[in-house]
Amino acid sequence: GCGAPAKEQKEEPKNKEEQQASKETFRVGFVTDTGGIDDRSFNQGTWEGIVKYAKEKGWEEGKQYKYIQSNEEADYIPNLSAFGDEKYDLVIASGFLFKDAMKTVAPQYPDSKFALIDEVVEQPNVASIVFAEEQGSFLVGVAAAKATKTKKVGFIGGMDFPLIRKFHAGFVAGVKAVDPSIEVVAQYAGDFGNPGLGQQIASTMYEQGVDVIYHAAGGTGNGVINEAKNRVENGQEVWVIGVDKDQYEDGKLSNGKSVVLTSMMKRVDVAAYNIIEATQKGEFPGGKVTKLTLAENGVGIPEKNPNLSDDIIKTINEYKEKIIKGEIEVPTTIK
Amino acid sequence: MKKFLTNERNHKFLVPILSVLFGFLAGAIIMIFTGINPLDGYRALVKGVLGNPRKFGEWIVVSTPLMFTGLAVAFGFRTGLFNIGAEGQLIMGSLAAVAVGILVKMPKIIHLPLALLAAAVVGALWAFIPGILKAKFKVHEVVVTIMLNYTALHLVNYGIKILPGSTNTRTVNINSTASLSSEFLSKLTSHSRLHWGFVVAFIAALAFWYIIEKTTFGYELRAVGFNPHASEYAGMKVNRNIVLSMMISGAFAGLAGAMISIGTFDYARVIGGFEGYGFDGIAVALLGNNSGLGIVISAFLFGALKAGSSAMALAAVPKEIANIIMAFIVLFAAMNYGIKMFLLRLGKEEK
Amino acid sequence: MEYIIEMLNIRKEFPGIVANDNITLQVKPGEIHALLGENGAGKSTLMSVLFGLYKPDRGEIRIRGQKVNITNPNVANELGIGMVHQHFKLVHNFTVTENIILGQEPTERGRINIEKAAKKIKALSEQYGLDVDPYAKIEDITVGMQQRVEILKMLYRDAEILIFDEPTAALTPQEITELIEIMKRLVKEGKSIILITHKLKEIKAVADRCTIIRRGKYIDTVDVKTTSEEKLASLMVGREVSFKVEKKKAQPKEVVLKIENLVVRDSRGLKAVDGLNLEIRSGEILGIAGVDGNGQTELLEAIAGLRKVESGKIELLGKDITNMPVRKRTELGIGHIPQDRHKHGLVLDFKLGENMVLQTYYKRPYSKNGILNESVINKKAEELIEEFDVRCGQGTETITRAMSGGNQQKAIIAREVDRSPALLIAGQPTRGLDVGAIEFIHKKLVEERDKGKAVLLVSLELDEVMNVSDRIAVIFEGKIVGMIDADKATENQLGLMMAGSSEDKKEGDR
Amino acid sequence: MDFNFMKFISILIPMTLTSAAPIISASLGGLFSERSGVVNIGLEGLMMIGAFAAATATVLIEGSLGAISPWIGILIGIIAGGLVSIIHAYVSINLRADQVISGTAINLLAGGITIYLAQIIFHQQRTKAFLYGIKKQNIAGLSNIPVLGDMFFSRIHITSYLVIAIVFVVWYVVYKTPFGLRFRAVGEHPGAADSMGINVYKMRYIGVILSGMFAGLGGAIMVLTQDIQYTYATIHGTGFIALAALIFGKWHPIGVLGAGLFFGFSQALGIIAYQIPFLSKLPQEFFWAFPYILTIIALVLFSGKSVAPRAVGKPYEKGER
Ligand SMILES: Nc1ncnc2c1ncn2[C@@H]1O[C@H](COP(=O)(O)OP(=O)(O)OP(=O)(O)O)[C@@H](O)[C@H]1O
Ligand SMILES: Nc1ncnc2c1ncn2[C@@H]1O[C@H](COP(=O)(O)OP(=O)(O)OP(=O)(O)O)[C@@H](O)[C@H]1O
Ligand SMILES: [Mg+2]
Ligand SMILES: [Mg+2]
Repeated sequence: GCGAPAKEQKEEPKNKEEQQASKETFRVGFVTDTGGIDDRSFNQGTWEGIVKYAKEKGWEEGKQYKYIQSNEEADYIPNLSAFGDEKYDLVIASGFLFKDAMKTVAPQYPDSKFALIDEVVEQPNVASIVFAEEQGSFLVGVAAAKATKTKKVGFIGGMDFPLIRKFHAGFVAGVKAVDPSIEVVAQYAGDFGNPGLGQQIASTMYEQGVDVIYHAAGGTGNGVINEAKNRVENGQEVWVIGVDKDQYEDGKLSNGKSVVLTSMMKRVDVAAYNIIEATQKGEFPGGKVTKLTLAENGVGIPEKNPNLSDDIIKTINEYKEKIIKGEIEVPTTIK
Repeated sequence: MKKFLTNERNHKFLVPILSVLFGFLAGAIIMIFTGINPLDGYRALVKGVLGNPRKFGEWIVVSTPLMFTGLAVAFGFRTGLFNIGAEGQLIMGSLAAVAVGILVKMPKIIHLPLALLAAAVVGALWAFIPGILKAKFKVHEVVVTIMLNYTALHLVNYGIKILPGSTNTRTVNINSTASLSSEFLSKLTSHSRLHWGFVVAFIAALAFWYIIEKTTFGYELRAVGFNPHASEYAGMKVNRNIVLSMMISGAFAGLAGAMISIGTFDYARVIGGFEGYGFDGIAVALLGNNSGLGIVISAFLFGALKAGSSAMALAAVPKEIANIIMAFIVLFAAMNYGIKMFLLRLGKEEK
Repeated sequence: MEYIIEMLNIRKEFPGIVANDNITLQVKPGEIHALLGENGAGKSTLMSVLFGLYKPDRGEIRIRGQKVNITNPNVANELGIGMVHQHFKLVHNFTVTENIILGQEPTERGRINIEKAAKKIKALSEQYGLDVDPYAKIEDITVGMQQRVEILKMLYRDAEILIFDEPTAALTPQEITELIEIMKRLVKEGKSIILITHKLKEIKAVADRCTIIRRGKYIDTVDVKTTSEEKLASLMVGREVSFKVEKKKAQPKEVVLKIENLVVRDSRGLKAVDGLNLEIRSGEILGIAGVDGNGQTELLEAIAGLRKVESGKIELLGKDITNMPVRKRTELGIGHIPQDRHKHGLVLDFKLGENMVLQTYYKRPYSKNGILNESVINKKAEELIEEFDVRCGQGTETITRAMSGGNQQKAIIAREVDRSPALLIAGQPTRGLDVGAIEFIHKKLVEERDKGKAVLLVSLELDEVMNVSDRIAVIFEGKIVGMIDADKATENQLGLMMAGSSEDKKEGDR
Repeated sequence: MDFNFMKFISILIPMTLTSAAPIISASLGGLFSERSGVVNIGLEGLMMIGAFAAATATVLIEGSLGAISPWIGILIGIIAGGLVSIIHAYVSINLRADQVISGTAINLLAGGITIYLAQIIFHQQRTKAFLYGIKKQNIAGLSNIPVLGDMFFSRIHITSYLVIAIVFVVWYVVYKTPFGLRFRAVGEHPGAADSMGINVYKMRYIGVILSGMFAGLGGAIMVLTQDIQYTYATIHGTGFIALAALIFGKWHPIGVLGAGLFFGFSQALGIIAYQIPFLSKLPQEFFWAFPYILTIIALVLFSGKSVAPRAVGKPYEKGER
């Protein structure tokens, strides 16, 4: 290294194990899927969580925390193994597609600890972290129902995967909870990376009178946002609801406003941060499933929602309470 | 030395070797320009494929399907056809192998060959479509194969879902009797996914060379590729040869799919877009000069760049550099005439 | 100004071969100057140098006494030099007008003014008696017409020096006569012409003087009037050449090929062969005389199996082969020297050895169980190369494309003759070849006849048909309109029949 | 969804135009290259370059230039496509390379270099999102025409009509001007052109560079009308579709227009058809594959003799060495 040496933020070790772990030798590896660490979705979120933790500890990138991007699914196993070979203390992977790779690799490196976000793998050295996407989606469904003037809202999914169906199901439930007469149209693009297709599907929905669309479609969703921007610039009143991260900025218009009504945030950053912290503390939840729900703020809407009226926010918060209390059971599948 | 450089007979291997060297040189220049020490990058690359037995095993795993798609594209080229559709044939073949692996129960000695056969046959059938359309309706194979790639993608994603036990994202694992994977090989390379596919690939490359160069069938295919009119004059069935050639090309691509589905994974996955094996096959075939041996070598080279790119990324070299180096190697390979002239001039100046 | 063109001590080298070695050519204004030499002697190369396509390695060019440096065809054009190339340089899907104006298009506000150009072309073509339709597409017009387009290209550019590289190789006798008239008219209008041809008769008919080159070297320049054809030939080849085909009287035996009421359509769907009847016997050479485009090509293709028969019947040795695939016919004993040797005759990217077994590769001993036996193939090829004197750089390993046209043709003939067929079809077997090569090929055809084979010869050159054949059938509009014994035929009589003015000859009678 | 035919059409047409525009533009690029005798399977890569350059430029200048930025972005995309295509031109014209290899290299290179540069400029594997894309708009005057105005001139991307206008300009240039005549001659019979004093190399350079510029335009339009930023997936195979459209359109500008529109149309039809109740019972995958299958069927129905430029793919060797 040619830069200034990393500052060691030595904290008082609380117990022996932590002393062990907080030594300079603790290393975290992250394997992304094909989206890469700036996919504005779970890869980016995870990485942000890791970086946040590392910054707090004054870790140096490349030495104590690193990521490898996968070019395709066939890379998952070698990439996870690469960290295993180097005896990383904690290897994080995010995305449900990693399930099989994790199942294969984890037993081969019993001395390393692994964390999988979005899926469950039952291995003693794997911590599984999942989210209640349906709960967050329920809340944005409420927002959509409140915002729609045409009584017609839309959902656009990337590919037809069970995970995406959770978004879909929660959203429909949220809409119907507010007003059962609101119609929800839904379409899957069959692709997470085709903005043109997203734009076209959004266009047909808006033409049918839909005025709020919730997308869970990655890059394809870019086209959805684009279509909404176009319509608003042309004087139509339509909205998009973002996914995974706060997409407010992506929907920015030339007048400074945004077409993004709100976003269903999945706090993968929190998940990543927490798991590193727990591991360093010696509380690695190996073999356990951690579910992040509304209660833990694992899912939810952004703190700031310039496009939501106080009234809507109030309603959303009411539903949030009910869900946390268990008064409302949000479905995870849709027929 | 000068004689060695200017002797045209040596150009056959000198030119590809130089293309590769120049490609790495160009990559190094780009790295230097962006503030990266190329030595670090290349050291990481070498470590990435040879660093330990597992990495070596993974290198072979990555290279195996490339050998097959390279052979597929090259087989087309040798007979005057441009098969851009290896990608689609590969996808079809991967599902076929898995379907046999899941639906059938029999001893390994029959089951595995049957799964491979299924992949080859289905790949061939998928390639039959552009073949027959070209022969019967004179429709350009390039357009049809491009369209069929997308068709295959969606068709296979659908097919995966209707197999028994499948989720929306993948099938169940195949019966182990149909799998190429091997405890032995995996142990040998400390838990890599190395499977028997590479042996099949070597056999295929050998078969490729033998069919094209040594058989009457290959003779016909080459004749039709070079001059369909003369072939017709000589009594060969031109249309039948076009269709057959396309099908064999498709069979190679289908086998590439099997390498992935019953070798690397042991199940079939719904995929959102092309993974690029078919397109990489074009580069592999061209760099390998459409010859069996050349393809094996260039598949391993490209495989190294693919397998080693994450290792480079770990050494803080953006992994795109691997793609850029590949592009330059292919570009320099395309410049073979220029390189020949360069060699000749080198020799002359010294005289 | 004594000479309009002077090419002095020109040298042009290609890798491995000196195509022009110290050649001098001097052309007087207003003359037709012939350039004579064997295939590969370097004629085309010399003219390409003059036209600015090649840069000479050494030597000097003077035009109208001025030393010039012709770096590209534009410079040649400006100097008033025009060239009709051996292989026409016409864009097949352009119209006549578009081909002529290419590079010098008259425009009107940026748009090509086709009408204006067409008018000028029409006028030019009338002035020189060329008769072309300015709006016809090249692919739709005859070879003769295409050549007139090439000539118009030069005239359109006001060329004064015209180079013709083998202009008659692909023309019918009528077209040749017309071309000769055209050339005479051009000279009368003040143009100077350089004419390359292998046909001594043509040189005698139009040229004033003749320069002879051999293997890239200058031999002599002679006055044509005072030099005999024999003398010209021996200067060119370096030995005596016999023009008369030596042969005994034919001994025809059983019927080999029998054609009844044959109807075949051409690529445009028109009836090219229209109720044709013909019989050929073993031990005879039957020549088909006719103006190009009267169904010869379609007839040959129908017999060889390359074109579908609409109706009628073809019998080979008593077997009906009308709808038989090519391979079966080949096996039954048809050998075929195709008219277009590059399109049909050879796979140019194959090695010579591979081309020698184009029809037999799948049979023993060339292959066994689908596996080629290279050593046997090469041995066979070497024999043929030896026997037919095929000249090629690297023997059986030579890529066929790199061979000269004459040698490519010899290779085809070697292969077809060697397969020992009962029937040998020869479509224009000597087109574009020099007299030495022609002599050789004619000898081979007669030899085959004497071995008891039936030979069907189609040629657009009346001389060849009359010299080589035993009987001559005249084809006109897809029918045989006359049948004459070769020794009784006169050029005049054949010419009339070819033009369709058939006297009361019964078709196909014998 | 209650289906009213007029409404159906007025949804379908703007969708068709939007997705067809990049295809047509890149395909015209292919036309220029191949008509001059150089195969260009690098269209995909050149589109990526154009899209990346356009998106980057737009992001970088929109802060100061505002709404005009995407148009400057398009210009930059065109220039970038043209510049990169010089590599293809040099390698395949001067060095007589196999043009398929060279095009393949361009595709590989573009995929790598755009993301590599994005990382250097934006520190992420994509460009930043731009505020000002090319917006859909009503065309002043025309959008008020009854019925037709609604179908053709309302809420459409002006770039689509720009591209269609370019098609006719290209047709005029290629078929009516001296440049076009020479240009076509070079692709059919370079020897003939050469003997008439036309500089074959120069014409081919122009053809290939124009192809880069048109592909760049296509990429720029694509990113600015359909996306909000450039990512590795922005072009996703459209260059190959453009190649197919070129062949389907028989290397003719109007044919290319038809093929591009046909493809855009069948994609839009697939999306809309899925929304028709009784059709939505079919597997979704069918609708996703629909445009491709339809194209194959159309190819078979309209099949005929190939009219590829005769000299395409063959390096031209002038006599001089
Ligand atoms: N471009 C070239 N490269 C290499 N060799 C060439 C080239 N062009 C011609 N040659 C060689 O130069 C010699 C002279 O060729 P040229 O075409 O001038 O002969 P020619 O007298 O016109 O023959 P023909 O009667 O067959 O037309 C031949 O041996 C030929 O093979
Ligand atoms: N690049 C080349 N390398 C080697 N030989 C060449 C090359 N170009 C041309 N030739 C040879 O030069 C010879 C002369 O060519 P040309 O075009 O004059 O007529 P030709 O092909 O011999 O046809 P024909 O026999 O009908 O006159 C050809 O036989 C050809 O094989
Ligand atoms: Mg010549
Ligand atoms: Mg010749």
